[in-house]
Amino acid sequence: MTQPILRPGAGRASSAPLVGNESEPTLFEFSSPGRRAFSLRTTAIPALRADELIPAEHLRPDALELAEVSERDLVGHFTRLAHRQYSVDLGAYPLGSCTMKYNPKSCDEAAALRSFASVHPTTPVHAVQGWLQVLVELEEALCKITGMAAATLQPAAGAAGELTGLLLMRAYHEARGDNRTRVIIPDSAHGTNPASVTLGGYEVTTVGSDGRGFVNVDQLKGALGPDVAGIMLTNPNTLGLFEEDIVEVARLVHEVGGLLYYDGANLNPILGVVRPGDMGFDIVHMNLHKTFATPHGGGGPGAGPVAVSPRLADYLPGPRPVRDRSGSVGFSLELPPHSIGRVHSYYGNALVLLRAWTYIRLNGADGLRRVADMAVLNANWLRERLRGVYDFPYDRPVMHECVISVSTLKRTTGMRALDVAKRLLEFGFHSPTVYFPLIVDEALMIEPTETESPETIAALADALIDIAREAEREHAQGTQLTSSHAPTSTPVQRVDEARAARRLVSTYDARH
Amino acid sequence: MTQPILRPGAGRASSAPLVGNESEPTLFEFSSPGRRAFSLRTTAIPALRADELIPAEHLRPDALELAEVSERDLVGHFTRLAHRQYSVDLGAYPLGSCTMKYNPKSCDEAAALRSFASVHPTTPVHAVQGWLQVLVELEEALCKITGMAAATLQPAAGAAGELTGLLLMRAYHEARGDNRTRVIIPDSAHGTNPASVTLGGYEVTTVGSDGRGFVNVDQLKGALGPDVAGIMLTNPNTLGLFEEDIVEVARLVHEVGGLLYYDGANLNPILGVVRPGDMGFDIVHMNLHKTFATPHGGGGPGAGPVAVSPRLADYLPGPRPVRDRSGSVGFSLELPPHSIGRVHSYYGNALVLLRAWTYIRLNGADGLRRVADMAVLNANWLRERLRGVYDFPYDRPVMHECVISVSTLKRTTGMRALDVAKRLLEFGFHSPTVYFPLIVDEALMIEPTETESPETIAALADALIDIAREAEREHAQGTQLTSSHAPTSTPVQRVDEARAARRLVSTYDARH
Amino acid sequence: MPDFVPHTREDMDRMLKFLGLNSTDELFASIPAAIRLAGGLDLESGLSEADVAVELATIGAANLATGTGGTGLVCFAGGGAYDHEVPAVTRALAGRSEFVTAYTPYQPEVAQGVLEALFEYQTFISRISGLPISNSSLYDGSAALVEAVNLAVAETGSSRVLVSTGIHPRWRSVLATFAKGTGHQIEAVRLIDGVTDWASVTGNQAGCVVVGYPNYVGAIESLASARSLADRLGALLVVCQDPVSAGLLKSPGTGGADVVVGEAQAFGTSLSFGGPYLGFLACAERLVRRLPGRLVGETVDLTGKRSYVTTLRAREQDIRRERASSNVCTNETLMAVTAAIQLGWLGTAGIREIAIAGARAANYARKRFAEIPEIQFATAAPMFREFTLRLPIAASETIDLLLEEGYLAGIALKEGYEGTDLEETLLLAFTERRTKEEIDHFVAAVRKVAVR
Amino acid sequence: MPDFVPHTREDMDRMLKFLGLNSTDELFASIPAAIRLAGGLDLESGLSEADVAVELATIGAANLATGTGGTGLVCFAGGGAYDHEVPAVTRALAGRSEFVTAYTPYQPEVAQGVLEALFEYQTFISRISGLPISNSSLYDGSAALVEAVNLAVAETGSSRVLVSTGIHPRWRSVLATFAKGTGHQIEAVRLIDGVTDWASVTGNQAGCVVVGYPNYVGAIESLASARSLADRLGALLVVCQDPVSAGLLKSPGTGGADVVVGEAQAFGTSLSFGGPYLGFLACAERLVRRLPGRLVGETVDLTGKRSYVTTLRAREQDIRRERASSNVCTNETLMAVTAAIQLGWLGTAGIREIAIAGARAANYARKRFAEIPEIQFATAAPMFREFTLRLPIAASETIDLLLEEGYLAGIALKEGYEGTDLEETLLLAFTERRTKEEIDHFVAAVRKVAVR
Ligand SMILES: Cc1ncc(COP(=O)(O)O)c(C=O)c1O
Ligand SMILES: Cc1ncc(COP(=O)(O)O)c(C=O)c1O
Repeated sequence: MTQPILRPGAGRASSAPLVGNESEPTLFEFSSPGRRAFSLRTTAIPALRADELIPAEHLRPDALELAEVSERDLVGHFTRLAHRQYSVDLGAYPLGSCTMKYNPKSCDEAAALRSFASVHPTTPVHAVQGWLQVLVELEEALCKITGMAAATLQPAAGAAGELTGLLLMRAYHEARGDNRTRVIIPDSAHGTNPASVTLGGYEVTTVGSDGRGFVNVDQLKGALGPDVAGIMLTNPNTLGLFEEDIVEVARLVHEVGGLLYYDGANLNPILGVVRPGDMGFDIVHMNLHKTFATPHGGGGPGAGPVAVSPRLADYLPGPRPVRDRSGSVGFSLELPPHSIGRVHSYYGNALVLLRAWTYIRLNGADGLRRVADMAVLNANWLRERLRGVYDFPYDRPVMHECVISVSTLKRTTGMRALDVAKRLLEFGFHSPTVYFPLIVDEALMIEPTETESPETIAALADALIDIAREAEREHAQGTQLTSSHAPTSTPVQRVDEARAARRLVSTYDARH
Repeated sequence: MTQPILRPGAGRASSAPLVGNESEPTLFEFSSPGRRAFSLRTTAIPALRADELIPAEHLRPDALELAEVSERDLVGHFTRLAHRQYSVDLGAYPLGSCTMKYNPKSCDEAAALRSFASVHPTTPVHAVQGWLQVLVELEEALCKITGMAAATLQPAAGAAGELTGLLLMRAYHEARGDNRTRVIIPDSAHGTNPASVTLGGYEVTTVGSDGRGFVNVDQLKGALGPDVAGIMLTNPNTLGLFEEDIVEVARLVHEVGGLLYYDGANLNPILGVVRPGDMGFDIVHMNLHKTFATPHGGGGPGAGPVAVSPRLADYLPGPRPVRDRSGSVGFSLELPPHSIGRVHSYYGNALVLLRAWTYIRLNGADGLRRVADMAVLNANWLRERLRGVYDFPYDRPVMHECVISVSTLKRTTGMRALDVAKRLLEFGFHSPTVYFPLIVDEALMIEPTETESPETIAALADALIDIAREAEREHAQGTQLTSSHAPTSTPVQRVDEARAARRLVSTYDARH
Repeated sequence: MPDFVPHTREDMDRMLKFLGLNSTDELFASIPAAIRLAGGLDLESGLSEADVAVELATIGAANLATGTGGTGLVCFAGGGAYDHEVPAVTRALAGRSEFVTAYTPYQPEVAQGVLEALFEYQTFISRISGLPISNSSLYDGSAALVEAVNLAVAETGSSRVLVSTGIHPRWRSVLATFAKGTGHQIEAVRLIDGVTDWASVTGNQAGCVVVGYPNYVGAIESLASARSLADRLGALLVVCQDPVSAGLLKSPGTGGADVVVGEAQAFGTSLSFGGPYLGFLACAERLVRRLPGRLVGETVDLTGKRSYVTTLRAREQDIRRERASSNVCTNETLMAVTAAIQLGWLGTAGIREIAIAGARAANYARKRFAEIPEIQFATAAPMFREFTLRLPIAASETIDLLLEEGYLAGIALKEGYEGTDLEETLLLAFTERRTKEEIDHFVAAVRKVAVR
Repeated sequence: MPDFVPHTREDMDRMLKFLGLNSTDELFASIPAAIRLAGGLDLESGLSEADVAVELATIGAANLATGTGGTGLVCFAGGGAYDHEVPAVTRALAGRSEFVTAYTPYQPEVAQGVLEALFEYQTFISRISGLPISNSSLYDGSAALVEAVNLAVAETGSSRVLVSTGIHPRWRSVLATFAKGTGHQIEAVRLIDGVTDWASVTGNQAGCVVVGYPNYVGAIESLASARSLADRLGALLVVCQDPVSAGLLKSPGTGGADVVVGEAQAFGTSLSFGGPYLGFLACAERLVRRLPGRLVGETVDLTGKRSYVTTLRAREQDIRRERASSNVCTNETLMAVTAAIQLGWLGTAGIREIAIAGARAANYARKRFAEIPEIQFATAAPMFREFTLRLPIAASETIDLLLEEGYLAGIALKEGYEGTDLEETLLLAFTERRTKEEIDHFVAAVRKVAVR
């Protein structure tokens, strides 16, 4: 296309992404002194001057400059930004370990209900019985799903859940006068696990994976000892494989007095199929924002409830909503006898919890099981279509996601996992997760989720195959790989990450 | 960019416009037997078979096939369609005569209020007092704005308002035993005016414009006579010019017993400045969807209330909401004594009327006047920036819009109004209205509206200037004009309109 | 007061200066001073968004909205305005600002979103009506009826219009109003036991015959008899269809309709106090050049890519002016897009499901009412999802009394049925949103207030 | 039951066949039979969207939500959760599905929307805090405080943490909980007349000093004295800022803060029963490599076009694992985008306007309460928009009684103030949404219930 000849000043006007690929200026560049969008209630309160209200020494000497734009420019700006943003609602988003499923729109409406969304968190208990009912019922449902005895809904995301779980572990051991110092983590673990272990005051001991992709039981045995507080496992692990030795692992860890922590960030494949409690786990965190209908919001909010076995229930954070035993109200708050204390200012990310409650009500037992079935079916079907084109490092049937490798293609054509990911964007799909788990070379971690249709999965597989074939063809022809500089049709092309770090400009004010 | 190699079946998956320019398949192409999105209330009503409910001869033998898609695919499809659609929220939309202003988002919320949106139109009067209050207050405000005595809110759009107005004209004359047959319309009139005249049972007499762009008063005098029921005028007219002889025109028409009809589709420039009633008009329709905050919805809905002078009030459609005189309720319904009857099944496009009420409350007298001031300032400022580049057929200061011509450029470079319009899309602006009014050769009718900032107007002017310069440069170089085949960066390029008409395919079923 | 106009004082001054003006008043110099408004508009000052929201909440509290138990009136009123399910997904998609804030798709290159959605809408309506051509929307059911009659009269050259009394009485009113302009002769044809008495029609020509399917009082009329009358008179058959019925009933197209019109509010639009609603109009292929309103057609772009565009534009007012097939310009596009989304949500199974659920609810309620000897059915004709009751007290009184019990208890037949045996009977309508519990309580409440 | 999974029976069979399987159960063959769940989940069956909506409406009716006169409780509670104006435009833009349904911007080429919005958010927070670096969100105020303390301890090497009792008591609880893992020694520093008694601090080193600005009980603390204490102890100064106060008060950055944290729910997020909220954290340039959470930076793409990308990623858990500066991964991006929109809506004039409106309302209410001899102010320190009352009856009882009058009458100080003179005093907060009329009626209602 012929580039329109835009003058510098034209950036301030309405360049629309639909019809051009210009950068969208920041809000600050739209700013013009005196312009405004806001209006406030008429209060009839005497309009005293600032220095009549507050001692002058505390007052700022200058105005706090934000931006001065009209409501119209505000809307234009953020609408144009939205048009530069890929999202689940636009197409498939097979990021492994992220469970980018489609979330029912009715959950959005639930979270917008005034009778829930406009409640102040300090409202007395008898005036928030509806909220407490939702929280208690959600806790009960999560316990049934995980096979645990009780749960806290306070943690605001998975990582917060992990740290909460580790503090529960610590409280449990300390209550028995047992000072343990290490927590075992497999090398395939998600990065939050080791980071949380450190914050929980433990040392990380890493154990490797065996040839099947499972925790190496021999290494584990060697690592276990009386100083081990517990082990953190993801199951299915980040290779998408169910840890077949889990019962043995549980036995070994329990034998040395350790606890088993289940990283349940990706609960999709086990819903109604198997429960962490039945595998022998003592502590489970869940990412409601993955499995239970909270869209990711570009990176959050989430909710990371932690469910525990009976022996840990007394340590849960509190106060926590419970069915009232006195009978005067339906629900009340209770502090568990050995509570570790609060891990959130209030009840956790309440509106996210309400979404999860709604999603569970909508799906019910059968619907949740169907989620598991189809999430796993999709992952395996996708994987099987890619056989022979990409490498299958641990070649076993997978659960909700699969990890493939670009190793051979890299050797033969020079194309890297990153190139595949970038090129895929031009086929109308978001990229898979790349270079994770760390134990797979040139990894592409693909989680199709249950909400994508077979037609979509087939098209995704076709696109991945086309990318491989393209690289082979181009390599054979000795031409530069298209994927090596893809994408070129996106709002921006590959960005200079090194420059961003080298010359940090993280605010508009730092630009100049 | 290198086109991704998409297989035919891949259209069924999630090709996203952000990252490719593929066509979006229709919903029917996503359909797969047995897939579903819907769910309904649990009613516990006995599930009788169809033939137990309705005589078999009435039952359809086959299923009514619509489409069978998941909620996820439904969302993906319509979100991708939305990303192929320009809109005010994305950028400036200077379509002349269409008043594509930015509409406050709070009006959307007003129209979504359950206490208004979920009311059945046959609910008894004493249970809809809130609605009637809004309707009566809106009628009063519109009368104050237009300088008229009473109004009907029933017409669903401008054209419906016109026809209603003409039927009022007819009823008025008939009531005095006066059978008139002709209605006068200037040649610059909007197409709905003559079409409405025909439906009103009148013949159209067209009068020309004079050199200033105004109704040719001499021609008008010649056209007037005792068989003239009235005249329909737009003022400012479709050239954006205020008819300076309006008082004289009114006198002339009234002299022969005719009525003056005001096409108030574009009320923006006269808000608080001048009122049709004071100009001598008897009937005024307004397009609330242009002036008063209803976004156009891709072509509707609208609302076209008609306000009248005292002598026409008794003919208004009814029943109509009024302040109750009995005192038992605040508001009631009343049938004007000589009502022409209903022109809408219920109260008109009520939620559109509620938006208008809200917009008027938000702006108030001062705000509305500011709308007029800035709409007119923007139009004149834009026009002045284009002087010397485009032709100014009737070179006078304008009101809310200006009509410029590509005549000279067409002669010198071959570039037509249509080409300018299409090329402008690539600069991130919607096109102006083209080839209207009919009395201007190669017309571009530009209405910037008051909600666009000077920066945006300047960028729009710059783009129009760049397009002219580009054509001159390319013509001088003897190369093909870029504008002649623009746009090329849009989701589709110029479409084959002739083919659409020749081989009519207006449904998916006609495709095959 | 909020300010939706971006211009600062400096902007204004700079712009005025560029134009050689000293004040905004001078912008209006071309308006004769004598008629200019002195003193500004006689309206209150503007209020903030928050102030207006508070005010609207107060005013809205004076409306009784429909809802489910506890949250509003349980709705048994229909008559062209139905309390159907609208899922969150329809609201979310139809509310997207790209659809909401676009104009009529004049520039197809940047309007494929609305155009393709309308193409889908037209396909849905064509299948529902059983006719190959559908326009892309009209104001509402009454407007669609008026347009259909105009089309038929233009096609046949006869302005005699035979309208069944089973047509929505308000639509008949609207038709009568507009006939004052067009000069059509509208003749009402009476109902006997809820079904049109076509046998009472005399003469041997007419422009069109208009029948409801099912009709306003709930009866499923025989299209065959209307069709044979139309044939005899050389008229077109215009059918007013309840589009929801298409999930269960034969389509009017297969029943011989030339034109099918109706109200499609049922597909995703809220009750909205009567508007904006969605008029649909479908017709036979041969009538396409008389079609009122916009029509979207498929075509290709310069590169051969599938595209959509408004087509056969020469029918329309902006081109044909006084000889246009209709004066319609702004229509109800957003509601048509909404309907396309909602019909996509319902799908093949869903449209049948809501149709049969309404029929089952009506059937169930009818059985419950049949147990009350003081209450009679006004007609015995086969029904789809609506029926009329004759009660010991007037229908309008019944409705008033039942408001207090939490019900919108239907529609009292009056206007359009004056002097017939249907006057002051109660028309009830049922949708998939009515539960057994609601109906049981409602029947009990009706007995309580009406049988004394 | 709705079905969000698209697979039809045929899809399933076809896919299973391709995999050589006979049933979905076989997909789970790798799970030992002994631990598989027999009999399915012990949950009820799924319900339709409409059923759940009806149920939620019923459950929600058991909550007393805030609102304006008649529509809900008039809210005088604050304490980090404020009843600020949220305009329709913020809801409309923040609710766009492109923002709502995106993941963390891992692929910047298709994530410029979220990235640029976060860049704007970071700019706003930097200006509000008066420090050059802001991350792109943390869970909430308490989480931001915990991260700031961790940062300070890591930077100074000292784990002694001095926390003013003027910090939100629940944030102090959360800090105490997480200190069990990190081993920080948290020391509470008491208030005297609402202001931190830094003079009571002994010793000569610490990792950080934490002060509220204004603090939880409403007082505007002197940052200078906290700063000089920090200097004396070699500690970092962490300020918990009410970001709304920045419209009127000096920024903590100019007051010497090394790290500023706080709760930014006030900027466009509803009260939400406490979450999701928005924790912010800003710091001095030299501390950027210890910054927890994501940071967006500006850069260019291959063609030199301005672009945004998450940067200094080596700080984060997915790269540095057990040596990461924090474990945070999912944060509160959508709330940060919301705040960027809301701050754009407020603008330079609006942030000052809401700040001064809150201060005026508090000042006005204070004068009204001063007229009631039985009611005392718990502190005399200068305030911004919150103050505490000592009433003849306990604050918690007052609140209960006033619920029935339609007020959420503030927060009763208990947790975190046990045994102090502030225990059972009533903390009141004021925003731009409180009118004179509401305050007048509220003061009268407080007198009615508390002065007997
Ligand atoms: C396996 C695993 N564990 C833990 C997490 C951390 O969860 P969050 O991002 O909610 O903190 C994630 C998500 O990114 C994950 O995939
Ligand atoms: C001058 C003028 N008159 C009449 C109309 C017709 O109004 P509507 O489209 O609402 O029927 C329009 C709008 O298109 C117009 O611009």
